[in-house]
Amino acid sequence: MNQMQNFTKGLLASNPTLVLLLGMCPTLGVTTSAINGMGMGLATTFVLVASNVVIALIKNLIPDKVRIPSFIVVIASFVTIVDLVMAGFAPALHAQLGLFIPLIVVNCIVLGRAEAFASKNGVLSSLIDGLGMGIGFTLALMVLGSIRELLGSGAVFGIKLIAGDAILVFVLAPGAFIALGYLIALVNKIRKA
Amino acid sequence: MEYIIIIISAIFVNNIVFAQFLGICPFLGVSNKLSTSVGMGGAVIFVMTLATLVTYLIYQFILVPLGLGFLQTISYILVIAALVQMVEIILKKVSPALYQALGIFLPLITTNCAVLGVAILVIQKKYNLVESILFTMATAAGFLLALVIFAGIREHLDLMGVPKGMRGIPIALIVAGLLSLAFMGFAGLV
Amino acid sequence: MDNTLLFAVISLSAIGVISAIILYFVAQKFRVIEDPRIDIVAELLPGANCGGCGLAGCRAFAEEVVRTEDLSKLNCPVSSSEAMKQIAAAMGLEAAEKDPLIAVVRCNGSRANAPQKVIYDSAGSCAFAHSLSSGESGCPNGCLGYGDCVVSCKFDAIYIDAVTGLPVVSDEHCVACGACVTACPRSIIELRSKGKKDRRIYVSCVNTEKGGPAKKNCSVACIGCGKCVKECPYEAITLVNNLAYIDYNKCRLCRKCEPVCPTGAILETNFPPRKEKPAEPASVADTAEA
Amino acid sequence: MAKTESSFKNMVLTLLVISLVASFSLGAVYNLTKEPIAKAQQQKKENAIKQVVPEFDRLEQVSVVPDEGGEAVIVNKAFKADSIVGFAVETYTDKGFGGQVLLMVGFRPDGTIVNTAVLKHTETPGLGDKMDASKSDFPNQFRDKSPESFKLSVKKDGGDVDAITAATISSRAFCDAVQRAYKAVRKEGGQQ
Amino acid sequence: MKTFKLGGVHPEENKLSAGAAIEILPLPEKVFIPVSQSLGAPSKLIVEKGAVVKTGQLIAKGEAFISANVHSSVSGKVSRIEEVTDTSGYRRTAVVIDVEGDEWDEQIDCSKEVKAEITHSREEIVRKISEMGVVGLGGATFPSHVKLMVPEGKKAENLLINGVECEPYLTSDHRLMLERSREMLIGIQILMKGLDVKKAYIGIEKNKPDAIDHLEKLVAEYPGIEVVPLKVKYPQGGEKQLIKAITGREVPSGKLPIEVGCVVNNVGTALAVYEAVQKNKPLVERVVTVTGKSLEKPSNLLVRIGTPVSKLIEFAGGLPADTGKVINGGPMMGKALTSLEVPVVKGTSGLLIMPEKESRRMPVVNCIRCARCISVCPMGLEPVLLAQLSENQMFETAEKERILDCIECGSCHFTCPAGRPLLDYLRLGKNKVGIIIRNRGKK
Amino acid sequence: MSILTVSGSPHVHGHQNVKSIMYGVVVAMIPAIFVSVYFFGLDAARVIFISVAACLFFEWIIQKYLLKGPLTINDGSALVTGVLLAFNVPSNLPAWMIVAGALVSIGIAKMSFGGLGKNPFNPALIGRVFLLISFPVQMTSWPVPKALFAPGVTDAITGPTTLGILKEGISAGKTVQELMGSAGFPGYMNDLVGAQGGSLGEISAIALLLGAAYMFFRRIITWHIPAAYIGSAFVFSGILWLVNPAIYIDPVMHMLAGGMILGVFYMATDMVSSPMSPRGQLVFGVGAGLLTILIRVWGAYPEGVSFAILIMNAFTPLINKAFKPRRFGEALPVKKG
Ligand SMILES: Cc1cc2nc3c(=O)[nH]c(=O)nc-3n(C[C@H](O)[C@H](O)[C@H](O)COP(=O)(O)O)c2cc1C
Ligand SMILES: Cc1cc2nc3c(=O)[nH]c(=O)nc-3n(C[C@H](O)[C@H](O)[C@H](O)COP(=O)(O)O)c2cc1C
Ligand SMILES: Cc1cc2nc3c(=O)[nH]c(=O)nc-3n(C[C@H](O)[C@H](O)[C@H](O)COP(=O)(O)O)c2cc1C
Ligand SMILES: Cc1cc2nc3c(=O)[nH]c(=O)nc-3n(C[C@H](O)[C@H](O)[C@H](O)CO)c2cc1C
Ligand code: SF4
Ligand code: SF4
Ligand code: SF4
Ligand code: SF4
Ligand code: FES
Repeated sequence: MNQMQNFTKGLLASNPTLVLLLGMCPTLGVTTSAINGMGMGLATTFVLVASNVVIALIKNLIPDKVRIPSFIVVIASFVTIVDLVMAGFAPALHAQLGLFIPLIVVNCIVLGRAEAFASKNGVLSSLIDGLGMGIGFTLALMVLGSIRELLGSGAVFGIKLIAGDAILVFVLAPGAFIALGYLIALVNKIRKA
Repeated sequence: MEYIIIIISAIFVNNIVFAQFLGICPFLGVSNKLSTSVGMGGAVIFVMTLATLVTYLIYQFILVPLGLGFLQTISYILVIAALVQMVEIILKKVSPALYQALGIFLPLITTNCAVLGVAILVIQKKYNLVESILFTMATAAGFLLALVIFAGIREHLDLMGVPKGMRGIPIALIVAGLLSLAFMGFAGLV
Repeated sequence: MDNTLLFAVISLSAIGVISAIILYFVAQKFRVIEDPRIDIVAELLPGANCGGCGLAGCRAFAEEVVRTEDLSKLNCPVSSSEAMKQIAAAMGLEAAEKDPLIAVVRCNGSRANAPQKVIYDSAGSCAFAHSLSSGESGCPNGCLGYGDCVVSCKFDAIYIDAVTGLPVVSDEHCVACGACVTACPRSIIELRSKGKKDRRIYVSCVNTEKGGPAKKNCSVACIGCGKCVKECPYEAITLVNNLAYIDYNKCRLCRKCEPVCPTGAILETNFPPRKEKPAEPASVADTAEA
Repeated sequence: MAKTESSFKNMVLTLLVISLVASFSLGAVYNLTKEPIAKAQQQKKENAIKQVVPEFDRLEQVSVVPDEGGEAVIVNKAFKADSIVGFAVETYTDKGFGGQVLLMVGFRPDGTIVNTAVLKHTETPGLGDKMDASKSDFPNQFRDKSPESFKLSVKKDGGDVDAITAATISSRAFCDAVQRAYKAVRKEGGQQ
Repeated sequence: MKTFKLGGVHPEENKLSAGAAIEILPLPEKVFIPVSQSLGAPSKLIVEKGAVVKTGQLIAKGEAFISANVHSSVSGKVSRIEEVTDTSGYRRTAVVIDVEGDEWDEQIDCSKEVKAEITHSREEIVRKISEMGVVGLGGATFPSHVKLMVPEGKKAENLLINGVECEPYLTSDHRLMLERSREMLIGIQILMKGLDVKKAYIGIEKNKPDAIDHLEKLVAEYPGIEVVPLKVKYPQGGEKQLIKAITGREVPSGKLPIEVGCVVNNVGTALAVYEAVQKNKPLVERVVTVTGKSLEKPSNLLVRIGTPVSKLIEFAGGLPADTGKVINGGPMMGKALTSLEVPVVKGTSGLLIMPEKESRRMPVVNCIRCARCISVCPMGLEPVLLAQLSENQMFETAEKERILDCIECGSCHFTCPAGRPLLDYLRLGKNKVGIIIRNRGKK
Repeated sequence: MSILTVSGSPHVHGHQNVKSIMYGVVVAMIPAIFVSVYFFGLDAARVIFISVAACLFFEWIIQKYLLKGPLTINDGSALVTGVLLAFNVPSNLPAWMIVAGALVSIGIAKMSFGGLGKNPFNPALIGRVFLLISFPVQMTSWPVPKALFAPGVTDAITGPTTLGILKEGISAGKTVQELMGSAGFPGYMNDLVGAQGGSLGEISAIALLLGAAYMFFRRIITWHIPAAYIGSAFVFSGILWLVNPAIYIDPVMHMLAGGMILGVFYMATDMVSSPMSPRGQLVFGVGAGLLTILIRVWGAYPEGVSFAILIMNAFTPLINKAFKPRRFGEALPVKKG
């Protein structure tokens, strides 16, 4: 696989959220608005790329039996770094994303890529893989966030597009599930067609 | 009374799946069959309670005194991962029957953000130890409830036959959405 | 170095190391031996859990492989022989080279060849129609056309042709898992050798009635006249119960039998058009191909 | 490079090393970000205070335990040239729809409300979150009102406050927090 | 009024031929006698092509425990032994006899005289019934002698005679009870003796008041026999329902009536038993109702086994032009025929001719989960669930949900507002579950 | 002779079909439709028309272009959903919101699952709850009823529902007796006839009961769910009322006010989303009754019928598994209690 494919596969063909169905919790939890989705996506992307790179670097030093714990420690470190940095420099967003930042640790995408890709591939490939997957994740979150924000508060990225009453459900829990459900159905249809 | 409020709130009003968006992956993953969903729910109750207990102690007696709040995430996840693996190994040996029933779900639980999420939540909510354990068990019970209802509906849908394009995850998410819509009726109960 | 840093390093390392040590000893003490090769084999299998191998899913297949350490009696029809070789290699065994097979529908009782005699008005299931009566065409052995085979196929390899009302197997999609063979209540589908260049010759009929009754219901029925048996130079054709059968292991695709059949019950697929003689009155053979 | 073997020594060692490195770097990052985080928090609070009281040059904090019990309320007395120009009260209520709501309420020395700012809430987006000034005009009705003449409860309950439509609970909670702040200010010397 | 409690429906009765006295159908030129006509193991053919047979002569022998003898129903020459289409729609082996005269086997007492005195012992009764090829004429064609051999450790207490005839249209049992009542009552006494029971009940639905009156008058002369009028409700004739209605007992799931001390026989069977035991007459003829709204002359005919059904229809006025369906049996449980050249067999209780416009089922739409099928199921099953399980090939679950308890009464399909082919799928499922269980037995 | 048909038995069929059942429900709703038009004027007719038209349209378009299955638009089920959705909203709801509700009812709650019979939740209620949560303001401003063409009152006047007045008042510390005595409180008689604020179909208990009687007569519904629902709600609210009549509403008022009658007879009985065995139906009814009172008394919403039914819908598959009909030949169940 060349590096280009390696990068683009995460965008649609094996998009972590819409196709592999990983990391559903942040996907549903933070996408009340497009900007939140993007913030979460970027934070995750950073963790993905950084941990992919580090793991690709040290993969041979780690005995098999402690592979997973080691990976988790690496990932958790980066998550904590993101957490701290965000709290310091983007406090508003940090407050919005709340609990879901530390939960990046258990986001199946991150550990999944570490296991499935970084632990078997070189540094560059792992970096690109992480980037592709991260951007795919970010895109999915942004799309979902935009849909929910548009329907639920008539705006996208905070810019009011529709005047009048919005459909509140979409910023609440049921709307998240329903919007994601139809989004995935749509993506399935596109992929099969 | 306070305890009852915590329990009702955690099970119904702020149900972990329908309102808090935690543990969605296993919720979607192991809800195909009623029997597995009960097994998974049981495993989650057990692991979650144990994990909260241990992490709570670590937080209160190591991290807080030493001013190491920022190590919360990393130490929690380490402990949880080790704990789950330990439970798995021990179960396999000590009670193969129980392992058959619960064990296969244990690896799934490590990456279940509900466990970590709840461990962090009890700290955020400033619960004491008893409240924490109660909250955790109720939350996990809420998870079990959601899982069982959901599995019931999905088994039913499998028999009825859903349109092709909606089969699988999409319809599962729609059902989850409608369920959470219904559960909004519990709003304001506590 | 300030205190926070020191405490952080000490406590986290302590948590890490203590977990590792405890885990290690627990693992030692409570070790349950499970052959690691099971996981390896399971990973190489397709994971379709189709049951085509006769076992309860892919994991069961892997366990069976490891338990018996013998691949000759086990075959996953879905896996490519490539994958089977890999499994064999992982096990340190030789994989039996398998002849690629494909599902073949041995009935040509299309709406035109076997006209409708009664109206069937019940559940759309071959198995039920079979239990109720001999079917709309009256042939007690022929295809009923309600698609139990289609439903059984996990690989979307069969569909019912809208014109003929007969199932059609797609060469690319069929993995010869045999699910349709089991599903058909009339044992019409057979797994046959895929043949060189996908060329196959077979008797497309399973009717065991005598010539007269058979012909009454279907114009392309095998009437058991035995002409093909005599024609075949390789003794590949046998006649049992008024029905000819071509053994694909013996058949060398010489095409001699096809023209002699008086009813056109023998079908060929993927052969180039015949040169010498003009073709027999249009057989419906073409419809049997995807 | 050959893969490291899974021996006990190696396992413990690897984990030890990784934990060491991880905790060390985390500690370092923590030290680096400690200040910005604290500053950001401070900043947030100061911004809120600035929003709700007239310009000042010095703050003085007192914590006031409400008469009816419950947690203490922090009153920031704002001074300009050593004379009090206002009170910024960090107040709270537990009656919100989603639980606790934290407000900063500013008063002039005479007890009239200058402005309010929401510090933290978990009300429903689209409903209760309209208590935030950026989302609706609801909080603006409190400006320049004196709680003595302006009854701090929603109209449904016989007060003077126009509730947020379909979010009476949140509106009540808001009033409750403001009321608590006002009482604290009264205690600390604010008068009519 | 007695009846069974659980479920049940009430289809339009349409007993068009209730007033038509039993007529004797003239002998056909040819009869086709299928070799196997009863439940259980197939019988073994003992005549060859060319053989000359008399009426009542044995032509196929039931050798297994559950199987029955078959006798020639006419005299003449066996012209062929070949496969003919039978009521199943498939071709099965049958003896084709060219009719020549009507010469009965010498041992048969052909007189019209009613022989009331029962001289045979229990063993002889059972042997006679078995020899004469008597099978249940209520529909299941279960060899009757087997029912009399009560298994070790069980005791029959009641004999229930099934005169319910709950199927719409059919009237053959009704006419039998009116016209052959004395012979039937003696038959019942024989069965009572064979089973060693003191009590027999004849269950008759209220829609046959004349039969109830008639028999109630007569039973006084026959000690131990009692007529029980029953509320009209389908499928009261099902043996489990009948037992419940008359005795209040419930046959446990998967068990036979003898479990609750009951044996059920049809009125026609009782008559056949009378003829077999008292008159030495094998089962070579039976009463068949030929009916249908468009039929010119709905009739009850006494027919020789093996007569093609086309002859019966001819006698009843010929096949109407708009015929869309011909049913062997009643509209609830009968089998649609693919051809009119199939022979009448021991189990043929009626022929129902349906006009084209009534012959197609209503269109099938999605199940609306109305639970009507559940509420009418006399076995307390969930037909909708069982049908879905069967459709989805989940036979193990279907077995656990007791699919085998289904008596195939068709009430569920009858009542389903969505027109779901529930019973079709249930039959399929029962079939598959049966195979699974048998395979399990092998292992 | 024409060509013969073969089919499995039975060969005859009963008289009920899906269409007759669904149109039976429509007939049963006619009295309530008249009452709503009487009290809310042409607005009510407008809402019903838009809702029905939108439901039919969405069902048709989804069947035709997305599912590509047979068109069953005239089977009446979308019509029932349409009327019931209209019954569940105030008469002054903006048209586009009604259409959105219809889209959710038909598109999400029904057709996503494959159409009639496959939906686990009651479509009309999903539509209503969706609207209630999305547009709380519009969904809770109730036009004041006035007799048809009564002079002098403008359309714009809105007032609370019976339950709204009580809930609001009780939480403000007033007693039930004070509230019921206050001016503007509808009272038992008006609740019975329909002169109260509320969703347009729920106001008149009498009209609804009339329709329900018709459905019983036609055997469209059975007594199990309604009896268990009303029974449990009555008993539960009765116990609370006996404990403290000042803060708990009396059970009769609970029955007459709000959507109780509409929900019990027309929505909880929706066969698609309720349990199948009689025992299961009793459990369903009891559960819904308890939840309704629970939500009415302690929840955020003054009315709990919709949520209660939806929550019980969620449990329906489990109830179906747990409460099987009594099998023939199984030991008779030991009578409990
Ligand atoms: C999901 C959900 C979220 C809600 N959020 C709020 C909220 O944030 N604030 C609030 O006051 N009420 C909230 N409510 C409660 C109702 O809107 C309640 O009826 C209302 O607050 C009181 O009614 P009123 O304002 O129309 O008088 C919520 C209800 C639900 C179901
Ligand atoms: C395998 C088998 C064994 C049976 N054995 C007995 C038996 O021993 N005694 C008996 O009275 N009936 C026996 N029966 C007959 C049934 O009780 C019943 O009468 C028969 O199946 C016809 O019933 P139906 O017409 O209601 O279907 C047996 C039936 C079957 C299928
Ligand atoms: C649904 C159903 C309906 C039946 N109706 C009748 C009936 O009306 N009359 C009858 O004699 N047998 C009826 N039977 C057959 C009886 O169950 C039983 O087999 C028969 O009475 C036994 O007597 P036999 O062995 O003499 O035929 C019915 C069976 C079933 C399953
Ligand atoms: C007694 C009865 C009650 C019904 N109640 C409802 C209802 O509350 N909501 C609804 O959308 N459809 C209702 N329907 C119509 C129909 O069942 C509904 O559209 C299906 O749920 C769609 O699959 C009802 C039908 C009947 C026969
Ligand atoms: S066509 Fe038959 S053999 Fe081929 S894949 Fe499908 S089911 Fe298997
Ligand atoms: S091949 Fe067999 S299963 Fe397939 S349609 Fe024909 S009869 Fe049915
Ligand atoms: S056919 Fe079977 S399932 Fe249907 S009603 Fe009769 S006994 Fe019940
Ligand atoms: S009677 Fe028909 S529509 Fe009703 S539940 Fe049974 S199968 Fe479904
Ligand atoms: S992201 Fe929450 S469980 Fe997977």
